[in-house]
Amino acid sequence: MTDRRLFTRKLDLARGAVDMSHGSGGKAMAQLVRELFAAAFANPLLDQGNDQAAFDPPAGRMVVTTDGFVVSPLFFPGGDIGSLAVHGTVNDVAMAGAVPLYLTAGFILEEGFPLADLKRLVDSMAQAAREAGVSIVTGDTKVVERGKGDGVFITTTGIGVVPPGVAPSGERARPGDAILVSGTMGDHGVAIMSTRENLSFETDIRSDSAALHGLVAGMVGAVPDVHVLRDPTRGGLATTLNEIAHQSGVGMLLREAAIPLKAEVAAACELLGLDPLYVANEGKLIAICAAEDADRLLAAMRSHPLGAEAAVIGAVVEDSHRFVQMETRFGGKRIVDWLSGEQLPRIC
Amino acid sequence: MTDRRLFTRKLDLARGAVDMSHGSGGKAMAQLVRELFAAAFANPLLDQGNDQAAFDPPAGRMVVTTDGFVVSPLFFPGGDIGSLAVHGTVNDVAMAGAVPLYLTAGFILEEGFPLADLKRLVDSMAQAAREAGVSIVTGDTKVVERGKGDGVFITTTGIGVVPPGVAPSGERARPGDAILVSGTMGDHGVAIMSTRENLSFETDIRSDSAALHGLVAGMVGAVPDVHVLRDPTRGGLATTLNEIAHQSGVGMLLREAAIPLKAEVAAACELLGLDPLYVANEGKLIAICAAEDADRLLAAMRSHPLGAEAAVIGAVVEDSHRFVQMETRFGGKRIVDWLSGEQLPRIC
Amino acid sequence: MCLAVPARVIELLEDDRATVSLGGVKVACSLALVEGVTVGDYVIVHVGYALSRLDPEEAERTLVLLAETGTVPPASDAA
Amino acid sequence: MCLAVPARVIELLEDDRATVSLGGVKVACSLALVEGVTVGDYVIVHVGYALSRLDPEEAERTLVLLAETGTVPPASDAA
Amino acid sequence: MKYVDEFRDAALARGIAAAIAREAATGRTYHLMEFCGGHTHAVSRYGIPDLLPDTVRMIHGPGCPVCVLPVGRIDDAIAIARQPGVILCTYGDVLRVPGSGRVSLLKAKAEGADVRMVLSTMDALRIAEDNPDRDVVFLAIGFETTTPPTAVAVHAAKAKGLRNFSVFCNHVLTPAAIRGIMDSPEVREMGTLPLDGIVGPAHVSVVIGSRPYGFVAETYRKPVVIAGFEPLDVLQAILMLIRQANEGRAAVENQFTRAVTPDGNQKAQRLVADTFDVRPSFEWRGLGSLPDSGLRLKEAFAAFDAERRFAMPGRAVPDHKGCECGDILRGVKKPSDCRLFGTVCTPENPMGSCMVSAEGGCAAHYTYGRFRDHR
Amino acid sequence: MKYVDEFRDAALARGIAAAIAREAATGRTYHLMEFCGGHTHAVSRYGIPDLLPDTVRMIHGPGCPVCVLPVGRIDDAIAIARQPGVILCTYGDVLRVPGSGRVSLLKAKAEGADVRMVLSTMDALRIAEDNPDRDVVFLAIGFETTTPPTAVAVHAAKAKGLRNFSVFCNHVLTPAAIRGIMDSPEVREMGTLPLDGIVGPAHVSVVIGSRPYGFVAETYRKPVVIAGFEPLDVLQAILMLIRQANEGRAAVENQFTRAVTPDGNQKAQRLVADTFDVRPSFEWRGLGSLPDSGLRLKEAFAAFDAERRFAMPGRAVPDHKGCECGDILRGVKKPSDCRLFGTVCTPENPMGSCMVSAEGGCAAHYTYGRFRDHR
Ligand code: SF4
Ligand code: SF4
Ligand SMILES: [Mg+2]
Ligand SMILES: [Mg+2]
Ligand SMILES: [Mg+2]
Ligand SMILES: [Mg+2]
Ligand SMILES: [Mg+2]
Ligand SMILES: [Mg+2]
Ligand SMILES: [Mg+2]
Ligand SMILES: [Mg+2]
Ligand SMILES: [Mg+2]
Ligand SMILES: [Mg+2]
Repeated sequence: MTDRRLFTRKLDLARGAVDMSHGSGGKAMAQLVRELFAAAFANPLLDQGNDQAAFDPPAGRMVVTTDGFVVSPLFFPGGDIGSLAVHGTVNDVAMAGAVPLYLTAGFILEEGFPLADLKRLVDSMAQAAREAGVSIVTGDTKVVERGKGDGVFITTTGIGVVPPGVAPSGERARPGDAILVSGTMGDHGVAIMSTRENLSFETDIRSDSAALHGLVAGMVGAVPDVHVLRDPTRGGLATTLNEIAHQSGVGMLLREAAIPLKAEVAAACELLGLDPLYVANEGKLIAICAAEDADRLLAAMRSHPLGAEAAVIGAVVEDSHRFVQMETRFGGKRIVDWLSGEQLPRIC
Repeated sequence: MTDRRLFTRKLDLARGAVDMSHGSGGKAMAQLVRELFAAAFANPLLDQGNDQAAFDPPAGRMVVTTDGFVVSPLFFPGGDIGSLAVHGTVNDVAMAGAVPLYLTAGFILEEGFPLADLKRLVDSMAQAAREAGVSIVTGDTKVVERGKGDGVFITTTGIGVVPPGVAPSGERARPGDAILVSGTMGDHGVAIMSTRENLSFETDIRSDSAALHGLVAGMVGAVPDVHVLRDPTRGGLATTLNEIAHQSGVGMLLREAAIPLKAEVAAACELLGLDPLYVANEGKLIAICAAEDADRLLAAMRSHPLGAEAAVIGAVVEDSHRFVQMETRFGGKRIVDWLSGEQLPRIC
Repeated sequence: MCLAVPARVIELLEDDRATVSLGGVKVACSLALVEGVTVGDYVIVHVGYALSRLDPEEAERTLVLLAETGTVPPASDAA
Repeated sequence: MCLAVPARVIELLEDDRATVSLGGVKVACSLALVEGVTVGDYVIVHVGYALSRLDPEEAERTLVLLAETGTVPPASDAA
Repeated sequence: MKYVDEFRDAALARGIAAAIAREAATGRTYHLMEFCGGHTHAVSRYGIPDLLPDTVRMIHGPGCPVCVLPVGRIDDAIAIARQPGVILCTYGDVLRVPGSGRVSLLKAKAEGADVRMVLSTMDALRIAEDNPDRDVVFLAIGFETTTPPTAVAVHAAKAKGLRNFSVFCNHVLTPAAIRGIMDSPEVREMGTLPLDGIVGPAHVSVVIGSRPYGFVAETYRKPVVIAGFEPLDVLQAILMLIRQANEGRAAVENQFTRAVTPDGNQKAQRLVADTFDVRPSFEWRGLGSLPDSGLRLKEAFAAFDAERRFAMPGRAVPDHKGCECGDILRGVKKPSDCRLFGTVCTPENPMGSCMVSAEGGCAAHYTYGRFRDHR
Repeated sequence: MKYVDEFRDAALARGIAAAIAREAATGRTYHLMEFCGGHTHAVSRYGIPDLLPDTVRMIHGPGCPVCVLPVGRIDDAIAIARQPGVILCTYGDVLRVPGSGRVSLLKAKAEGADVRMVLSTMDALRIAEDNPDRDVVFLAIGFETTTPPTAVAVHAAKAKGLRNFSVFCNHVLTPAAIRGIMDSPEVREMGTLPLDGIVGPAHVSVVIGSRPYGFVAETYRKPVVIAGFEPLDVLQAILMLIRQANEGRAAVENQFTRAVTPDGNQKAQRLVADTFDVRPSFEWRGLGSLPDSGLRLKEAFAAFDAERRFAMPGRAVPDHKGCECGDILRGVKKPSDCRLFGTVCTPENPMGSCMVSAEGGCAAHYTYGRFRDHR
């Protein structure tokens, strides 16, 4: 089992407790999912380990995905929990190369939450859905007592159809493949952090929260055989690439200089001692494709507004250690490891 | 608009606040859903107003539904939040006459929640899914800080396929139709209440939490044209019947003596001053069908273990006021109205 | 608000309290307002306190009376 | 732990504090540990405090030195 | 449920209903007031009007302590609950009653006040013991039934030396309310409002006995039948009242003999007398100020009296101008006579006292009986 | 970012690297210790080893205050945090350090303790002002860089008359640690461990100046070059150290002239001297007890000293027996020489001090450099 390599010690299911790292998108969460949820629920679809399950319904190939949204603050520069709950799930659908069709939404509201705020975020959610061309077709509302929630939590589920011949999946990265990203890294996480009371700094950075299925449609049109698509949300680019490397049993070699990064994001990270490669994105994707398809894919990405700053950032390499390495801007090499513990609280 | 009749005053979206009644399954929640969510999300599928959205996918007729589970306590006689999260959503799929296929699960965990408890409820969830023959095909985990959640919240989404010719829906109740229930009312809510610190009483009542799609399969086999199926969860039988009456634009006339009720449930309600018709169920359904189909439907229900105590409890009548009336056991008549405010806290 | 139920005392507890049963459902209640209650007695329980004993003989008498009143064949209707 | 960044003072605030800017990102910091800092100065900011002024001339000198060292054509390699 | 189910028997109900129909067939009408919310609830929930001839009309009286609690007192309770460090405990029925600006204790809770539902004064005491650094206030409301448990709690708190427990006392007295109705001009001047008898309190009488109603029969010449809260109890009491009326008698009779004696529970009465003083007057929502109708803690228990410990607005707040509760409580009008009924005023948005709790006349009619307005 | 990006220039880096390669081509090897975690971080994160010839070897020194904090002090902090009413504030780096039984402050928080991350002592003060009924304890850790902000907070608390603020002081002194390493037998007896120079602290020196390192050159005859934390600063310092070594010199040189002066920030130094006393000795994780190496609050600030205000276990807790940190810190061994490295001991489950924070030698190697062990 490869798990022994990834996780030093087994989860202490008898005496341990959940801590923030279990939800941070890093290794601790991967372990929780692997050793607890995946072990308990085991079935072929879940075992694929993607953010979405692709299944053959009575007819046609469809995908379904679900995500909970607990971001704090609820409103942030460039979005709010409502639009985020649409974009996040639309994107997980899109990362299967799919066209998203329907969303469901489950709300958990805290007693005392202002209706005006609720309306504001519900309107924003509706607008995001309209713009993305998806319908929120069913939902649920629960209210918990004051002090048992945090304003609003939203869980959305998305369903989509995959065009024939398209089958990106986390285990399809092959040595030689090119690794691309659709734009600058870390904008969302920095926008969230800038609003947090105890971190507060001033910046013009806005969350990149956006629905990526339009971009994806162009990409799979140009390169139907794109091997992997994934959105680097919690845990950022670094963690997502490690997930893929692990799933595909490959290594990666990135070029730091090629990774798009806004100057202000870099500065904010400098200030906080953070690495932007671990900072969350909500409107960016990673694509991995055969080297010979890379130019075509890059062109397709750049021709879409959400991929205007797309770039090839590295290549998949053979590596039994599954290291994601990076040639630094400075000229040396380093590992770009999984996020360990939590970088910062609740960004999605 | 019929809303003016149902809701005395418009929701105060400028200055109001969420309170417990908005999540209690009663009228306040119906209003919140109508005036806020439905208004914002408006689309033909959502507008059907069912607990699930039936849609025509690329091929074949499928349903998807979502429910959040915030029950307190997490473990209760006859189940736990894990099994409940499976049964509740399987049942909302089944209430479309559908065969449930897949579930998704989103977890919102509170920092500090014991892993042992988490494992226990995840195992229970897995077992419930296995027994129901559905797969949990994708999921999501979030962790919130201590004091921002309540141990565990689970949101599940279910997807199912509807057999051809089957199309139960809340707006299909017609005067003359028979109203049936599959068994005793209020078991779940009473089981939950019995465990609550400030109510604590001793009883052998266990939650009826169960997956009803097997029962439904038999029912739609016998009577494909069943008009309405719905599970009387939050708000109980009374509120659910009012929802249907309102949706279909009809009245109902129940016979109290025909409504199955466990003696202990009746006693517990007596003790707490509650009406069992408003107490939640998690393993019971309401069926409405043409009068001439009632015997066949009842026989099909009774032949299934989960419908052994099924009964015809009344009939749909013409009534422009959409009153649900009941001939009391005592011989008089009364209205069985929507739940107003909250009956008791967090039962699903 | 004045909701009260007749329940059977099934066990005396310390602190002048008792377990009572209503239709198989058991709850604790205070006996601070009543005197000499023993196991087997029926009490009227209100907001967690027994307000008084219920008199089984009087209950029987009322039921008999109800039955007599209710079953006197109403000559005009019964025809 | 000793993380500190060079930031430009863009505004003096009350309470011996200032707004500083790093690459367009603005934060407040304390001037309690430094003296005579004015707008336009660069300071080294650590855990919310300016630890000292940064000397632009020395920085320039270091960069010149780095450039000289780094660009002396390495005869053997350049061939 | 022994002593419950027997008193809900449908066959017996038909028999008593037939007897009522027979004996009421005198060509006259019978206006009978059930004083208690418990009776109002039974009448409405079991559909008793359908079992009665048209000549027998039930008037829903003021016997719902939640309904008659003045809005100003709710405001006071909310003001207490909002003070830092306070935990306000009360019975569930009270939580939803809107005070000024539609703010109820539940809303105050949603906004951050620590308001807790209890099922018993013992729970409130336990909360005080468990939270020594918090101020636990029990919002006490109710008639004579509910008063003794409050008294027990106050004595227990004193015995335990609890310094963080107090009671915001809103206990009221039934006979004073009956006297208030009897003294109203509409009832006194027989022409305006016919009142042919009163279904007397069930559990209140368990505590105070049947004697305190003597004045109704003696002074006001009205028949009283104390009745249990089960529907057969109510039906039988109606029959007994009709018989008194037919015979021209006015006596206090006891249908609820299984629980009510002439003297009531004297231990409870003594405890109440030792704990509370009668207030010179107290405001009843819908009825106005009534003399000698409310209780407050005795001086000896001043330390446990929230009215002495907490500042509160203490303002009187009038009901909606269009509210007809006063007339409805005396039987001058029916709920459906109120222009606000079912449109502006509903259980979700009560405008007057009778719509406030499920046991109020308007609320009971709305919740259980309004279909009758349409047939 | 001005004064940042210039010092990360790849073209200049290639030039300096070439100069190093040229000047280090003497047939000998160079063992250079970067004292600071900041340097360790820069070396690892920018991949500096790939720019150095094989003959230049960097030793990751003990200059990470989080790493050297003894486990027993973490236990003490957790014990304080768990006391009712306490809010424990500290810098984010400390939260994940496991104490005994793998319990970190983060775990204590998950279990209910009120532990808060702050970015500045000002935040901790504000929390104390905002929570007058809580006891706010600032867990102060760090070298001379981080000490003056703690001093400012203590003075501010005194000026504001805050009675609910205290400091659990774990500030330590850099020169004492360097002396500790120099005095270790492996370094003293030149045969065992070659140490050819020290990259001196950047921001510590901003505060204390370059003078305090004189003894290293004078007493121990080792070259010191104070360097900034940017990668070009480090590269240049390495070149300067190689030149000193090649020339047989041992002097304190300053590469970081843009921020470091010989005398440092005297205002900050005075404030520190007014606020703290040097402890006779203090334990450093990985190095053991070092004389005159730690600070505590002066008697005049006793009211703000958490060590005097709170009971705590105060127990010494040894590291894992197999941990080689002591040898690694002195350059006797490399992280990959430890049998526990990367298997039993990882950043998620650190067994020794060097794995505790991203700036520790083992952690930096694990996180950024372990691929080199496999090629
Ligand atoms: S319906 Fe409302 S406003 Fe009208 S009398 Fe009844 S309580 Fe008063
Ligand atoms: S790997 Fe761990 S155990 Fe080994 S020396 Fe480093 S810190 Fe100590
Ligand atoms: Mg997902
Ligand atoms: Mg996602
Ligand atoms: Mg994703
Ligand atoms: Mg639902
Ligand atoms: Mg909260
Ligand atoms: Mg649902
Ligand atoms: Mg449901
Ligand atoms: Mg349902
Ligand atoms: Mg997810
Ligand atoms: Mg909690």
